[in-house]
Amino acid sequence: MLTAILAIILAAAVAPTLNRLLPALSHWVLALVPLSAALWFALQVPGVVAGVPVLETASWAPSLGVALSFRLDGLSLLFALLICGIGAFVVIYSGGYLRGHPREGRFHLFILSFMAAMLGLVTADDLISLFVFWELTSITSFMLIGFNHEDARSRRSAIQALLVTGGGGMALLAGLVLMGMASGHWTLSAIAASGADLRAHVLYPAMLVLLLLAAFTKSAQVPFHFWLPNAMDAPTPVSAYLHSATMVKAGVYLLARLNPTLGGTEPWFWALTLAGGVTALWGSAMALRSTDLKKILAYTTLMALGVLVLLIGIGSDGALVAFAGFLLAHSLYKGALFMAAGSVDHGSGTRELGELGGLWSKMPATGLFIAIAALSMAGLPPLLGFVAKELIYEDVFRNGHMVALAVLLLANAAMVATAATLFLKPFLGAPTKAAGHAHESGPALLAGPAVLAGLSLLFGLWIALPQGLLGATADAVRGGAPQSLNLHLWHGLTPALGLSGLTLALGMALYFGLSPVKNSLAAIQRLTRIDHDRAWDCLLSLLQGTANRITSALQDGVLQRYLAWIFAGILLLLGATLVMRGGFTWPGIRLDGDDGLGIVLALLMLGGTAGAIRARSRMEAVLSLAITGMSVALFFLLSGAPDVGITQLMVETLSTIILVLVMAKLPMLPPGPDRSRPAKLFHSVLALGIGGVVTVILLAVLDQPLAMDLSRFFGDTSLVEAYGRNVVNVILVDFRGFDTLGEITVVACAGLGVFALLRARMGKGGQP
Amino acid sequence: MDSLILRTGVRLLLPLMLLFSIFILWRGHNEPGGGFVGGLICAVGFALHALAFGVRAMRLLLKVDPRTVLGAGLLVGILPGFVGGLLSGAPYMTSQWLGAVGTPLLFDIGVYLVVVGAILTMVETLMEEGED
Amino acid sequence: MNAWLTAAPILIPMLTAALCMVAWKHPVVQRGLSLLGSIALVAAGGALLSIVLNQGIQVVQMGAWAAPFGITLVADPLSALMVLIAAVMGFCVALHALGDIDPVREKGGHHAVFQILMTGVCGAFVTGDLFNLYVWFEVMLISSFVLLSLGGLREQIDAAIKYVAINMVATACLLLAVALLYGVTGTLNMADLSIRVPEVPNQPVISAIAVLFIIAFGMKAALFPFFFWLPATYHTPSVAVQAIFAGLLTKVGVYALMRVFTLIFTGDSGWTHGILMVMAGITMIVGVLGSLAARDLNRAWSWQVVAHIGSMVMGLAIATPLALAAAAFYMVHDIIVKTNLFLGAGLVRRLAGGSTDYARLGGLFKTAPWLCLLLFVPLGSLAGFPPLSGFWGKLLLVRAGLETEHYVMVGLLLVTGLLTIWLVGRVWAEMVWKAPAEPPAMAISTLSFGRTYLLILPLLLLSLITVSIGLQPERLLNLAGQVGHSLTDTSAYVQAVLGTTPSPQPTLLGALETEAMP
Amino acid sequence: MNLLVVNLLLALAWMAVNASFNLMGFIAGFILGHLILWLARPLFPGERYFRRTWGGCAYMLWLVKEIFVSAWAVAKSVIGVGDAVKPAVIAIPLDAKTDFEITLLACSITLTPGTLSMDVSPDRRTLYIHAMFAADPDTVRAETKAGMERRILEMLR
Amino acid sequence: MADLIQALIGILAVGGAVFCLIAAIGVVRLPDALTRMHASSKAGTLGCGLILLSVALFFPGIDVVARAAAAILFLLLTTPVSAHMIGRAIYATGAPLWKGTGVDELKGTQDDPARRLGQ
Amino acid sequence: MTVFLETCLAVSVGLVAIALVLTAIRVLRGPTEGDRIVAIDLFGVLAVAMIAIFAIWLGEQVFLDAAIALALVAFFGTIAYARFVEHKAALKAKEPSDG
Amino acid sequence: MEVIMALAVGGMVAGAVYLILSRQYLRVMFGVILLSNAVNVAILTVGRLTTGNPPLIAQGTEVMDHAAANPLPQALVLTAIVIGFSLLAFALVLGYRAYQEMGTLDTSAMRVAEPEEKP
Ligand code: NA
Ligand code: NA
Repeated sequence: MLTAILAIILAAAVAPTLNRLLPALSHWVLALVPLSAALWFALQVPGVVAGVPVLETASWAPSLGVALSFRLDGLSLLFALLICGIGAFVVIYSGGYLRGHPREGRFHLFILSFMAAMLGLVTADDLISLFVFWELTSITSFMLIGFNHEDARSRRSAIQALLVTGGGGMALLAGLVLMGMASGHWTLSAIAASGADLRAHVLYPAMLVLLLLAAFTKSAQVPFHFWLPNAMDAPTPVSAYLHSATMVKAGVYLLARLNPTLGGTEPWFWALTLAGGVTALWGSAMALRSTDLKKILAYTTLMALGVLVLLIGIGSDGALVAFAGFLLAHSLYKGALFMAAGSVDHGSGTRELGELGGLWSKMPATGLFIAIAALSMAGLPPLLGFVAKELIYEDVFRNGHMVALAVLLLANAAMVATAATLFLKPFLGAPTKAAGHAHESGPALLAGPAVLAGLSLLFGLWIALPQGLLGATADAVRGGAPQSLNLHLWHGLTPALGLSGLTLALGMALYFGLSPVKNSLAAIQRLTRIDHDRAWDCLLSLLQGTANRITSALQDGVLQRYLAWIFAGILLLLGATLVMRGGFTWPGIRLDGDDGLGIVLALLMLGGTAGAIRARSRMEAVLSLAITGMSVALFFLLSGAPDVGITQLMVETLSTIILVLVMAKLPMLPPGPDRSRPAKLFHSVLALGIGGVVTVILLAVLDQPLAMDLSRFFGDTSLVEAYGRNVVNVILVDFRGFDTLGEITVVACAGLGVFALLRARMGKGGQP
Repeated sequence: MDSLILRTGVRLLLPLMLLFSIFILWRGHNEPGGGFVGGLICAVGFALHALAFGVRAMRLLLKVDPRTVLGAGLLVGILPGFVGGLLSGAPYMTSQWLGAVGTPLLFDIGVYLVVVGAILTMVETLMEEGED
Repeated sequence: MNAWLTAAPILIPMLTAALCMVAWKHPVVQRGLSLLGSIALVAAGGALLSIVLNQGIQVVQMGAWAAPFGITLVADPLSALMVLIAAVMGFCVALHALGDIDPVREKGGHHAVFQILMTGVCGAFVTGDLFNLYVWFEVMLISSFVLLSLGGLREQIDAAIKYVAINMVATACLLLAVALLYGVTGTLNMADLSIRVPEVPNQPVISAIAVLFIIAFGMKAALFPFFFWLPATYHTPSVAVQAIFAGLLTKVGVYALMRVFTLIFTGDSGWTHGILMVMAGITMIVGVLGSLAARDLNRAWSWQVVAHIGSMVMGLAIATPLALAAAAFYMVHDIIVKTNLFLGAGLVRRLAGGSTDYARLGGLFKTAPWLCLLLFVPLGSLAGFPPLSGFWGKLLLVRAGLETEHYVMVGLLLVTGLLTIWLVGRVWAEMVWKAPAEPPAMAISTLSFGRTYLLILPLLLLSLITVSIGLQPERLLNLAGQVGHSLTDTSAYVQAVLGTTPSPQPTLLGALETEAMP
Repeated sequence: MNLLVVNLLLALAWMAVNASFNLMGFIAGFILGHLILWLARPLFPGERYFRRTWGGCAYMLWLVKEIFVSAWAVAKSVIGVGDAVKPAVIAIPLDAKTDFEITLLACSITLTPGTLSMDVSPDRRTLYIHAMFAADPDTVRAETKAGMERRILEMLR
Repeated sequence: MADLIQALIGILAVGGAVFCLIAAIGVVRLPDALTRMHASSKAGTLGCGLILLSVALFFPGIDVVARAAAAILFLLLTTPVSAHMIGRAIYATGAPLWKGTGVDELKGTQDDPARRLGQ
Repeated sequence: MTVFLETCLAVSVGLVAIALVLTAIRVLRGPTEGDRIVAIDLFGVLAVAMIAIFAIWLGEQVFLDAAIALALVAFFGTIAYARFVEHKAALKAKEPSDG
Repeated sequence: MEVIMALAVGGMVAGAVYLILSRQYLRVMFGVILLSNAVNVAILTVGRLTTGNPPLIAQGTEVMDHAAANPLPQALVLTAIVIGFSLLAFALVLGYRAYQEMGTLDTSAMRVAEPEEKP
């Protein structure tokens, strides 16, 4: 499987070059790769059907327990076949569709990459690998949806899809990791074995919510469905592939895959049936309302996804078989329909129902394939769609899910009507202007619809052919022992058949009474008016607005407020720590004779400080600071630190000189108060608070004993081992000379910096 | 700053200050002082000269570009640390003494030069800035 | 030899800087020196890391003064890893600078100051002494002041004003914190501190000092509410400077937090790590919102720097081996990606004729498709797309967070991730996809052949690293795991620093001098 | 000035022979040496060393006395018991010519009672002083010229 | 003898301190900047010089004496120079002199610093 | 050290300390810049005196170096202030003629 | 003495914070100067204070008097002073350049790097 994935990636990598070398043939050549992969997967069918999954493992990140492990069971195999099979035709199709497009090669790059990612996703057994491929499908689909990227709408849709599926991805990551941690296993197969434990786990609801979020976003379940119709801005092959056959089914795949692990509980049942049912209804209703061929198809896809989710939610044996059947049927007919619709677009220049009519004579092949696929969609015999629908009805009826049955009935009726719409008017209706210049498409565009429509027919007639695989799929979703399956196109007069008849009748009624129905639908929609696109825009602009507001409130470009934030933070953190942790001790005042001088010096320091604050002119401030500085120096000297004292005096003077040299070039301080009254108050609180906190900590520190062993060592060895009598200097140049090395680097850099500031100036406007 | 009195005063003071700065540097290992303070005094002396006589006069007196002094000082500060390693593989900055002269003193000279170079670079550029 | 290798990450750039200063009149010589020095630093960093991995923690006592007395340099897995990654960034950026830096800035001493910055960064990584750490922080700080303002453009000066003012406050906080810690323990050696701090009778005061360290390093690391200097400045200097700032500066703050809050302040972790956690959470959200509010590419990336600092600190705050490993892994990833993004933005600016307002850019797909491919790597990695490096970092953090039941933090992390995806998607759509609004003022091909490659090569190199970490994460994961373990079990560190007291080494000259001295 | 060197050498020699390397030894050696040289002054015709040294010493002593006096005067006026403070800015025409002369004069004026040098005119002909007790500016002017300037010029020329 | 010297040291120190204090009082009490400068330059120098002298007497050894002498010398040299600079600066600012000031022979002449600076 | 000397030193320290405080008050109160500069100049001289007394009081001759250093650089500080004031005066003097 | 200095440090820090919160860049710098002075005093203070007795090894002895002042904080303060000075010098010149470029030293009017958003 890894080989298949890598081969497709390789094909993707060479696609642009190949396209440049063989512009007319490249898509045929490239299609060989997924085709061979499909062949390989087809060869695995007997084994898998016999109940022996194919396993592969490659080491990846063993320290995290992550491996590239793959497991091919019925579910994976069905998906893999669809991906590679439909994929091959999509590649061929897109070669025709994009003929002469300057970025055709790049398109193949993306779509093949997507194919590889999708293939990885459905075959991965390792949780993290699954996630990796999941995300890769999101990214590649972003590229594909935005393929027509000069178009602003395409870009918007791409970002929308990226965000929705990306959000699902985040949930998936959290959910998978939770699941892995809760079960202690990091492969799906191993986790499935401990499903019962997981379902009883305290975090089960969290996992469920997260994973459902992932699946619902990916599979466009209500209320995350809105991105899918917008994604139709992508070129038709993308719609055909991603948005019908594969990517959107990734969510369905995930649900099916997790069914044995998380399924079978009340929340699971309700979440899935509810979301699935609503989505199915919604999709049907919207499909009826739409007039753009691709939009119609997109909404029917929603309906199908809803049905699939609903079936998983019901989860009975029959429902799962129906799930497998409907999955296959839908993929085939929807793929065919999308490609054929593209062909119509390509041939006639429009996809609007109102502009189409009488194409049968111009595009007979396209018409034929659409007809077959539409019949399958409508669920009419002898097509696969019929079989699938019968299976659904049969099981749902038998289990007595009457609400679900009603939903399905309505949805299927809508499908019938839609199917009729798709074929009858464009092909058999009165010819329109667009039909005038319409022409039949070439083999590249028709190969896909032909094969897929053909398969719909073939499988319908010969249901025994896919039966084994469908059974294996259902087994995989159920997670139990294999059950034998015996499907027939004709299975007698059953309630299901009756329901089918009802569906057909309802559907026809819908089709022929179309406009009243449409109107009533529109009315309903007006009542429950949720313009999802508008809502989406609102959500984004709300987010953007929040971001803007918070950012401009915090980062408002005013240094004073930055500093106020910072000091407030300091005060808050230190103050809270002192209050919450305690620890303040008062060392006790032990005044002795020298302290009088200490007090005077302290007063001088504070006087200088006060002077600097009070100062009206800069000179006043500088001179006040000089008092503080000299008092500090005197304090150093008094405390037996002559080196420090001298240095302080020197530095004090030098700072003064530089200050004066600089100040001579600056304007006077502006007259008037420096800040407003409230600011003054606030700043005073901050200042006094921080000063107080520092004092408190300092006092507490001073009350602790201090180990003097370092200093004693310096004192003892300074002369004997380092040959210096000035211990401070020996520390500076020897014991801790490395500090001084850094220090002179700072000094040197400052010198250089001043030079650069004054001499290295680029001209205005950014260029030297 | 055309003050005759100041100029005469500085002419008398500068040699004294330079002498004092070397003195401070030299005995720093045994008494208060050292490369940093010494360098500061030296720089202050030259800066004073610049203040009284102008930057160009100071530059003539100094003869080398302060930036060269800066780089050289840093180099002089870094290199003595290697001596121990070259001789015996001892770690960086392991001191080596030959009589009263040791690598820490060389290092201190580096400090002195860096300080002089840096401050004079600053003073020179700042004062020239004013003259434009 | 190993002793010298441990000191080499400091000495090599420092010597390079000194030589550049001596040769300040000759830009060509400086360029050569800068390149040579950068290559040597990479070599030294690689050698150091491999020695640390093979032979354990490396310790050297500067000046041969035994541990708590002299200054100790320590290379443990985290330090060595950070040194190597910093060296690689230094090399890439130096290379870029050769193609990008203008003569004025070169004359102003760009190469020398850049090397000084590298000195400070590497010094902070390898030092085992708290005050020495302060010194290297200052070296970093002054050089960043100079680099930030070098060129003297108006917005640079404006930015520098804010940067300088805030960072000088930060510096004072750090110094005060170091002083207070000395005041209760009497030592500065970090290993020694890890032994003495728990013995201090008044533990609450240790908590207060620890919080002061959070504040001080938090300002360097740009944590909320101390990050303001970063978005105010990072978009203003030359591209090379932006890139190295974004890559390394804040990470040194994170490194320091990681070092101090695993080695020294572990006694009151409920309080201190709780504070870190809250700050990390807010930082992530505020950072990512800021990046969404920014219209300018560089400013958006600056905010992203802030946002991801939050992620790393979250790992630190959780403080399990896995979480610390996650933080280390994330840091490596983030350094590479942020450097790359800023270099890329610089290239884009060149192509777009001086603008980095991404809403006004466009058409990069048309003008420079290969560049788009190159840019996709850091962008994707930033968004955490698998299988790029950012994904693994995120995965590690999520796992670490969920394991320790920090659900809110994981939620914030994921929301941040999602919003980052939005940003990346938006940037991609606007910058790459959209049709160009006006013809690009300057195509990259107008540069000389050699210069073009100097600009592209670092981008390519960094992208390759990102991709290879993504595809083959095991090596780095393993290393990060070692980091995580070494940070949670610090006994090996302490043992390496204090355990063996090397006797003073007899030296040739030392034998001669004993009689000569008084 | 080479006699100063000789004198210093003599002082050193004295210290060496007495092995008394301290202040007293130096002072004694210097004075002795000076006496010897003074006795031998016919050997050095035209040498102004002695006049300068003696003059310098005398001047120093005088200056110290003046400093005391001036400090005392200030003290009195600070406490409010001295002469009434009557400041004035006074121009003094200069006979001193060289930089050193002018500077020495200016410094001396500052250190002595009641006067303070403020500025020298650019043409170096006038010294402006601030006097504290200058009820009569002309007196101050005359006293300064006759007292201070004369002494300095005598000593230096 | 030793006691006598110690007494002398003490007296010199106290005397110096007294002059220091007088200088400070003068700076506080005298009417304007120029008159205050009289106090600071004269009493201050004397006070400081006396104290330095006492230091020279207190410590044995020529180096201390030399350094004390150097300090006194510096003081004697720098005080007038800085006084001159300050005086000129004060005058240059054009700040009005104390109202009790008598004649001003500098004001308005060619040599008036305030005027020279304006050119 | 005799009691007399100790007393003298204590008294001296006290007197100089008072002097420092008084001078500082003048620095802070001004009112003109000239007053402040005069006062800060004296403050420097007083600091030299204080350091010299420290030298005797604490028995450390090394303080003398601090005194010398201060005497030298305090002078420089004063010169710088004076220069600054003159510079500002010059700017002020130029203004009217410009306008 | 230590308590006194702790209080003085607190006061200086408070003053520094207040100044740093000013809109005028130079006041901010004054605050920074104060702050670094305060921290330097704090460093020396936490090393515990003695009166006098500098950490010098007297002639004739081999080791430092254990009652001498703690030398380590002194070395630290020295380094800190020098570093602080370097940063300050740069910052001051930067202020000059800012005035040159932007014509103001009011930091709230410096909006070049972060221009005001148009509403
Ligand atoms: Na020293
Ligand atoms: Na050593």
